[in-house]
Amino acid sequence: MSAMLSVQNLTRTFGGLVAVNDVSFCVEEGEIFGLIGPNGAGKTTLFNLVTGLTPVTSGRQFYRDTETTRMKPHQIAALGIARTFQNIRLFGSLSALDNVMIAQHLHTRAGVFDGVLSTPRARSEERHVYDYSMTLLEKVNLASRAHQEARSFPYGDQRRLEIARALALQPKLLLLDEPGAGMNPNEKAELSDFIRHVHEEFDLTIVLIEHNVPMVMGLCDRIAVLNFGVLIALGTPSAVQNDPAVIEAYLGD
Amino acid sequence: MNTTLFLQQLINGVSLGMVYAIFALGYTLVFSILGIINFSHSAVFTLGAYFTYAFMGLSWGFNGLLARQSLPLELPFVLAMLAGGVVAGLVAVVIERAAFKPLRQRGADPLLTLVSSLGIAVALVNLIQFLVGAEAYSYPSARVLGPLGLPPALNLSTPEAPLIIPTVRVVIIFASLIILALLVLLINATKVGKAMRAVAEDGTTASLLGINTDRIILFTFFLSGLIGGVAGTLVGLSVTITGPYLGISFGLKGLAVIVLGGLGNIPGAVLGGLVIGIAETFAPSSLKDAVAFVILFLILLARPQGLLGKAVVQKV
Amino acid sequence: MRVKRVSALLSGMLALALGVSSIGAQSQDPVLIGIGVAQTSNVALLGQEQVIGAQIAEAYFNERGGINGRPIRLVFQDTAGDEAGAINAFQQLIAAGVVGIVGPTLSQQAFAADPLANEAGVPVIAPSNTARGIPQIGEFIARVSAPVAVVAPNAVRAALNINPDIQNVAVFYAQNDAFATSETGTFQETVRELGLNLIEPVQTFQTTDTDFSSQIATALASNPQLVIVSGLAADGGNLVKQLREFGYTGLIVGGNGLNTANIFPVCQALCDGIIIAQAYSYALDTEVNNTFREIYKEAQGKEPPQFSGQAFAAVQSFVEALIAIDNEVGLDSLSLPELRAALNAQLRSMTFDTPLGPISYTEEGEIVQEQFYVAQIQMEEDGLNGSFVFIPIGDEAEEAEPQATPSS
Amino acid sequence: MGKHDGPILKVEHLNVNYGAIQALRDVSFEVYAGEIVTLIGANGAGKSTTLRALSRIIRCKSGTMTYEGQNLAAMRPDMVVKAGMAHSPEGRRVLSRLSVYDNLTLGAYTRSDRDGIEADLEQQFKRFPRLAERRKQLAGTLSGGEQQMLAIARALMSRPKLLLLDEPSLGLAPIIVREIFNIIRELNDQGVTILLVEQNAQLALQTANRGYVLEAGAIKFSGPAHELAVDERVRQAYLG
Amino acid sequence: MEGFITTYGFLMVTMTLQAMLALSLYLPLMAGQLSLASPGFYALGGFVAAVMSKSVFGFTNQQVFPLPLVFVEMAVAAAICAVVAILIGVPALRLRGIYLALATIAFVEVVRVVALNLEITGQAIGIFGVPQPFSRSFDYMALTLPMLLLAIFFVYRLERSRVGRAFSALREDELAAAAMGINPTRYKVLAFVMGAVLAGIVGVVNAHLLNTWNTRQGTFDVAILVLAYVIIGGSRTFLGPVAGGLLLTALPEVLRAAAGIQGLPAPVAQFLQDGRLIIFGVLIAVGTLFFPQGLITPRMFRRWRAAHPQPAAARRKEAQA
Repeated sequence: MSAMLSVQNLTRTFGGLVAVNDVSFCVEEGEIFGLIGPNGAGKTTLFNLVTGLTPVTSGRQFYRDTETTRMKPHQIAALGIARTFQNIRLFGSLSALDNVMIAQHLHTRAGVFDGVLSTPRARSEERHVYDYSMTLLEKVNLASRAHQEARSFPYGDQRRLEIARALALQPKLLLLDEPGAGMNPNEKAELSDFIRHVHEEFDLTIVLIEHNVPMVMGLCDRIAVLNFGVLIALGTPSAVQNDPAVIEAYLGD
Repeated sequence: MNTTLFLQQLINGVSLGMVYAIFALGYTLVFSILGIINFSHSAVFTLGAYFTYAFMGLSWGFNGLLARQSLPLELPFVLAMLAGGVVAGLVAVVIERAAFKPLRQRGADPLLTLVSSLGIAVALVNLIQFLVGAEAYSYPSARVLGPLGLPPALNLSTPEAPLIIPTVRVVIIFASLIILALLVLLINATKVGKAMRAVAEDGTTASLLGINTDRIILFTFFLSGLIGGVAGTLVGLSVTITGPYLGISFGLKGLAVIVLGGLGNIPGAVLGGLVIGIAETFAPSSLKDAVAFVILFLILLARPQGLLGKAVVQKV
Repeated sequence: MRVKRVSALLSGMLALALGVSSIGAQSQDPVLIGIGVAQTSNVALLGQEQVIGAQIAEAYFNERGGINGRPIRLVFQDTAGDEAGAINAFQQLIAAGVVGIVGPTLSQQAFAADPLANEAGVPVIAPSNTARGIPQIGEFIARVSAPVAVVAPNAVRAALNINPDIQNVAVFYAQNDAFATSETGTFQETVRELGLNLIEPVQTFQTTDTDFSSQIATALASNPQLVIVSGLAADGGNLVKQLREFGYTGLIVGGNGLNTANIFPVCQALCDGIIIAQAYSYALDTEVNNTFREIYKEAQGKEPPQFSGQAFAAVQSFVEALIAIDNEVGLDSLSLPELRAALNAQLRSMTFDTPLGPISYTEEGEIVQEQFYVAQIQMEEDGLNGSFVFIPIGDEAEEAEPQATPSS
Repeated sequence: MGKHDGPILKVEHLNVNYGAIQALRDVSFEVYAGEIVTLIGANGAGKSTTLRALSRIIRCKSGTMTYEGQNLAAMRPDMVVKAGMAHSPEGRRVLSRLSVYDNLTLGAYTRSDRDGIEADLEQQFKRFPRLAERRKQLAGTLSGGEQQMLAIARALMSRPKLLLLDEPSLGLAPIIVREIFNIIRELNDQGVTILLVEQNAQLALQTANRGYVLEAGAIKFSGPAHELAVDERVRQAYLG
Repeated sequence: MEGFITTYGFLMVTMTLQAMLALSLYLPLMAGQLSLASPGFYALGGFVAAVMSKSVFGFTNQQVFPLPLVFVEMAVAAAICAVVAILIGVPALRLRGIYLALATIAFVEVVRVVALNLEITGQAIGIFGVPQPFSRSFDYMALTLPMLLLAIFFVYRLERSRVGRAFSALREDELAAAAMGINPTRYKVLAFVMGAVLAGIVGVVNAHLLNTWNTRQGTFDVAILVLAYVIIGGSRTFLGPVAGGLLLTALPEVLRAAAGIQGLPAPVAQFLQDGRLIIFGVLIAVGTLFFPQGLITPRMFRRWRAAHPQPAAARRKEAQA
C-alpha cells in the first residue's frame, strides 16, 4: 500500500515570503483529502508545486513511486494528475466542447498530417474524443451548450466545466482548487454530491481545497490544515474541527 | 587595438548610445504607461526636427506643397527647438486622442494599437514628403554653434594621439543628460510624476487614489512627443534632417534599445542605448547591425525581461 | 506633391487624369512616354531629381513642336523604393500605352521590373542604374547612365593629380546599396591598379546609418591621404562631415551617389573639396544644355544635378528617335507594338546631342558617352550653397573614355 | 452626522455584469454616516465587485448609487475620491515600486492644501509607527501587514468621509488582524464612516454596526451585526 | 480583360503570396507566439531558389525554368527553414510577447546582414536574372493560387485537429494548457517551424516572380507589414490573415488606379497619386478603429455557421457514427 501522492518537507519561498514551509503529508489511494486554511495560507501554492506549475524551492514530492519534484507540468499531467484552478483558467474564447476535447490531448496521438489529411486514425480519434467530451459535458449538464464560448458561462457552470475538463484528462488524482467558490449553499450541496459521484464513478483520488467548512467536513476522509505555509493539523474532519490551533487560525479569533 | 583607438571608440560608442537613448526615452515612456509600442514615435521624432527648422524661419525646398514657404518668424535655435518639441508633443497628444484612446476604450488588443500607430507613422512620413519633399534640410551651423564660437570638434588629448569628439556630440550628450535629469526629477519629485508612476504600475489603483488616469496618459504622450521632438532636433543637428525617414531609421534600433533595457524602464533605455551603441562601435563595420542584434538575442535568452526589466511573476 | 508642378503643368495633368484609358492613339493625341521612378519612399530624393529632369524635357520638346507637331506627354507612376513597387508601376505604364519607359531609380528594382518591359516589348532607358548587368537584362533595355566602371576611376586619377603623394587610401561604401557596392569594386580596383595602398579592412555602412564614427576611427588609425566614399547623398554627406569633424584633412573622392546638390545641406561647409566624377556637367556649352540649365535654374534656384540631366537625356533619346521614325515611316502607320519595337531599334542606330554631350547606345543598350568630367565641390562661406567646379582629368583618363563599353 | 438627513451612501437595484456573467443582482443597501457597515459572503459572492462598482472602476449595468445626494454613476473614479469616498482595495494594491512616503502623498493627490497634507502625513505616521520607520522604503518590500496598514493610511490621506475597506485581514497573522481591526474601530470613533468587506465574518460582525450577507451576487440577509453574528443561517454558511 | 490581367497579373500573384506570408505569421500566433521571423525565412527561401536555379541547376533567364525544379527548391528551402527554425525556436520561444517579437526580429536582421556579406547571395546587388517557370506574371497564379488554397486548407484543418487544439490552448492559457498535458515547448516550436517552412516556400516562388532576390526582401519593414496584414485582417481566424494580406497588398495599387479614374478633379487625382501612402497609412489607423477585432472575426464564423447549420450537424453526425 503505497501513498498516491506524498510530499516531503516541501518548501517554496517567493522573495522573502515563505509560502509553503516544510510541509509533509501523504494522500492515500482512493481518499478524498481536504486542504483548508485561511486565505494566503499556501494551499494554492501547494497545488502549484504538486502540479509542477511552480518549481519547488526545497523538499521532494512523489506520485506513487515516481519522483515529480523536478518535472514539468505536462509531464506531471501525463502521470495522471489533473487539476482545476482557484480563479478558473478555462480557455475562455474556445467552446466548452473544445475545452474538454483539448484535455484529451494525452490520450490521442494524431499528428499534424493526420489532422490535416484527416486520416482514419485521426477520424477515429476525433470520434472518440468528441463522444467522450459530450459524455462528460452531459455529466456536468452543459452538453446543450457545448458550442458556446466558455467565458460566456455563468460562474457556477464555469466551475463545473473546469471539472469536466480535468476529468477529460482521465486522471487518477484530481486536485480541485475551491470548486465551490461563489456558489450558494444549494449549489454547494449539489457540488458535494457531484464530487462524491465522480469519485466513485471514475475511481479517483481527490484533493480538495475549500473554504466552506461544512462542505469539507462532509466530503473529506482526511483534512490537512495549512496556516502561513505551515501544516498545523492533519486528521479526520472531527479531529481537525476540534483542534484548538485550527480554530485559532481558521476562524480568526 | 591601441589605447587611443580604444578610448576613441569608447567615446564614439557612448555618444552613439546616447543618441539611441534619447530616441528611446519617449518610446519607453509611453510603453511604461500603456504597455504599447508606439511606432508613431519615430514620425513624431522626425516632425520635431522639421518643426524646429520651420520655427527658425528657414524656407522649404523646391519640392512639395510648401515649396519655398517659410514662417514669418525667426527664432534662435534653442527656442525653435523647444517650440518644435512642444508642437511635436501636441501632435503626440492628437495621436493619443485620435488613435490610442478609442482603441483603449474598446479594450482592443495592444497589437492592434501597435498597427494603428504604424499606420499613423506611414501617413505622417508621407505627409512630410508631400509637404516639403524628400530632400535633406539642415540648421545653418552659423545660427546654432556659431553664436557660441565653438569649433566643430574637441580634442581631448594631444595632437599626436588625438581623442576627438565632435562638438555636436558633446552637445547631444549634455542635452541628453539634461533631458534625462529633468525627466527623472519630474518623475520622482513632482506630483504629476508620481501620478505617472502610479498609473504605470497600476492604473486602477491610481484612479482609486483620485488620479485622473486619462489626463495622465495624455500628459505622458505630450512628454513623449516633447522629448521625441527635441531628440529629433538634436539628431537633425548632428546628422542633418536627412529626409522624412530620419526617425524611421531609428525605429528598429530604438525598439531593440528599449527591449534590451527592459520595456518601460527609463534607466533601462539609457543602459540599452549604451550597450548597443558601444557594441556596434567595436564590431567590424560589415557586421555592425548583426552584432547589435545577436547581443540583444543572447541577453534576452539570459534575461527574458531585459536588463533592468522586472520579471513578471505569473499568478496561478 | 509639388505645387510647382501642379501649377505649371495643370493642363497636362488634367489631360493625364482624363486620358489614362484612351490608349488607341489618334494622330493628334500626344505620344505617351512612361516615367517610372521613385516618387515616394526613402529613394524619393533621387526620384525627385529625375522627375524634374523629365518634366523639363517634356516642356522643352513640346515647345519645339513635339514629334513633328504631335506633342509628347509623360505618364508618371511611382515605383516607390521596392521591387514590387517597380513592377507594379511598370505594368501600369505598359498598360497605359506608353511607347517607352524611363526608369526605375534603383538597379535592384531594374533587375525586377525590366524583364517585364522586355517581355512586353517596351523599350526602357534606365536613367540611373549603374550596376553591372543592366543592359544585359534584355534587348529592350538600355541605359543613359554610364556604368560606374567607366566613370569612377576618373575621380581617383584627378585626386592623384591634385596630390601626387597619396599612398594610403581608405575606402568606405554603403553595403546595402547595389550601386555603391558595384562602384566600390571599381574604386578598389583602380586604387590597386594605380599602385596605391588600400587600407584593409574596407569600411562599410548602411544607407540608413547616421553615425560613422566607428568606421572613421578605424580607418583614420591607418593614416590615409585619400578617402573614397560610395554611398547616397544623406549617408555619404554625413560620412564626409564626420570625417572632417574627426580631423581628416586629406582628399575625399565621392561616388556617383554623392553627385547631387542634396549633399550640401548635409555636410554644409565640410562638403568643400569633395572630388566627384561626373557623367554630366552643367558647364557643357551646348545649346541644349544651356537651355536645360536655364530652365532648371529658373525653377529650382540651383545648378542642375546629374540625375536630372540623365533623366532629360533619356526622354530626349525617346523623342528624337520617335521623330526619326516619324520622318521615315510615319508614326500613324505603326501599331503600338510595332512602334515600340521600331523605337527600340531606332534608339540604337543614332546619336543624340543631349545635355550629357553626344551619346549613343550600343546594340546591347549600353550608353556610349564621349565626355566625362570631374568636379570638385566648392562651398560658400556660410555653408549653405555650393557648386560643382569642374577640374581637368589626367591624360590617361581621356584616352580611356572613348572605349566606354559594357563592362561585362 | 452628515449634511444630509438620509444615508451617506445609498445603493438601489445595482446590477453588474462581467461579460456574460452577472456578478451582482439587484443589490440594494445603505450606509449612514458614522456607521461601520460590513458586507460578508463567500469568495466570489460579489463583495469586492460592489465596492469596485461604487468607486467607478467597473461599469454598472443598471441601478442607482448615491453618495451624499450625488449620483455616483455620473462620476469618474477620481471625482469619487474628490467627493470624499476612498477605497482601500482588495489585495492592498500598494504601488510597490514607489516608496511608502510616495504612496501616502499620492493618497492625497486630490488635495492641494500643503500644510493639511503634511499634518495628515504626520498623523498617519503616528497612527502606524511602523510606516514611519519605513517611509523611504519601497512599498513592495513591506510585509503583508505593513502593506495593509499602508493601504489604509493611503486611503485616509484623501480625508475621506466614507472609507471602503476590502478584505483588510487577507493573508495576515491573527495578531496583525487584531491590530488592524482596532485601528478600524479607532477611525470610526474619529468620525470616518466605514463600509467593510470581509471574509472573516466573525471578526467583521464583531466590528460592525450592521451587516449584509451576499450570496452569489445577491443580498440574502441583513441586520444588526450582533444579530447576524448569532444567526444560525449565517453561522451555518460560515462556521458549520 | 486581357489588358487587366497583364497589368494586374503581378499584383494578383503578389496578393496570393502576401496572403501566404500572413498565414506564416499566423501559424505561430495560433499557439500564442508573436513571432516576426517570417521575413527572415522568406528571405532564406528566396535565396535558396535564386542560388539553386542559377548556380545549381544552371539556368539563365533566357530559358524556361521547369516547374518541377521549383518544387525541388521548395523542398530544399522547407528543409533548411525547418532546421533553422528549430535551432532558433527552442531557445527563443521561452520569451514572451514583444520580447519574443524582438528576438525574432534579431534573426531577420542577422539574415539580412549575413546575406549582405556573402558572395553567394550577391551582397547588396543580390541575385538577378532568376529564371522563370512562366512567361507572364499572371501565369504564376496557376502555382500560387493552388498553393494559397492548400495553405488555407491546411490551416483550416489544422485548427480543427488535435494539434490545432493544442495550439489554441497554448494561446489561451499556457499554464492551464501545460496542466492539461500539453508540452508547451514542443507545440510552440512546431507552430514556429510550420510558419518558417511556409514563409520559406513563399520566398522561393517570389524570387522567381520578381526575377531577382536581394537583402531588401526580408526586412523589419516587411515584418511589420505582415503583422499589419494579420492584425487588420483579424488574428483569431485563419481567414483574417488571408483577407488582410490580399487587401493591404492591393490597397496601394487600388489607390494608384483611383488616381487614374476619369473625371476626377486634377488636385484630387494628383493627391491620390502622390499622397496614396498618406491615405494608406490613415486607412490602416482608421481601419483599426472600425474593426477592433480585425476584418474577420470568429463571431462572423459562428454567425455563418448558425445560418448554415448543415456542416456542424454533419460533423456531429459523422462523429457519432
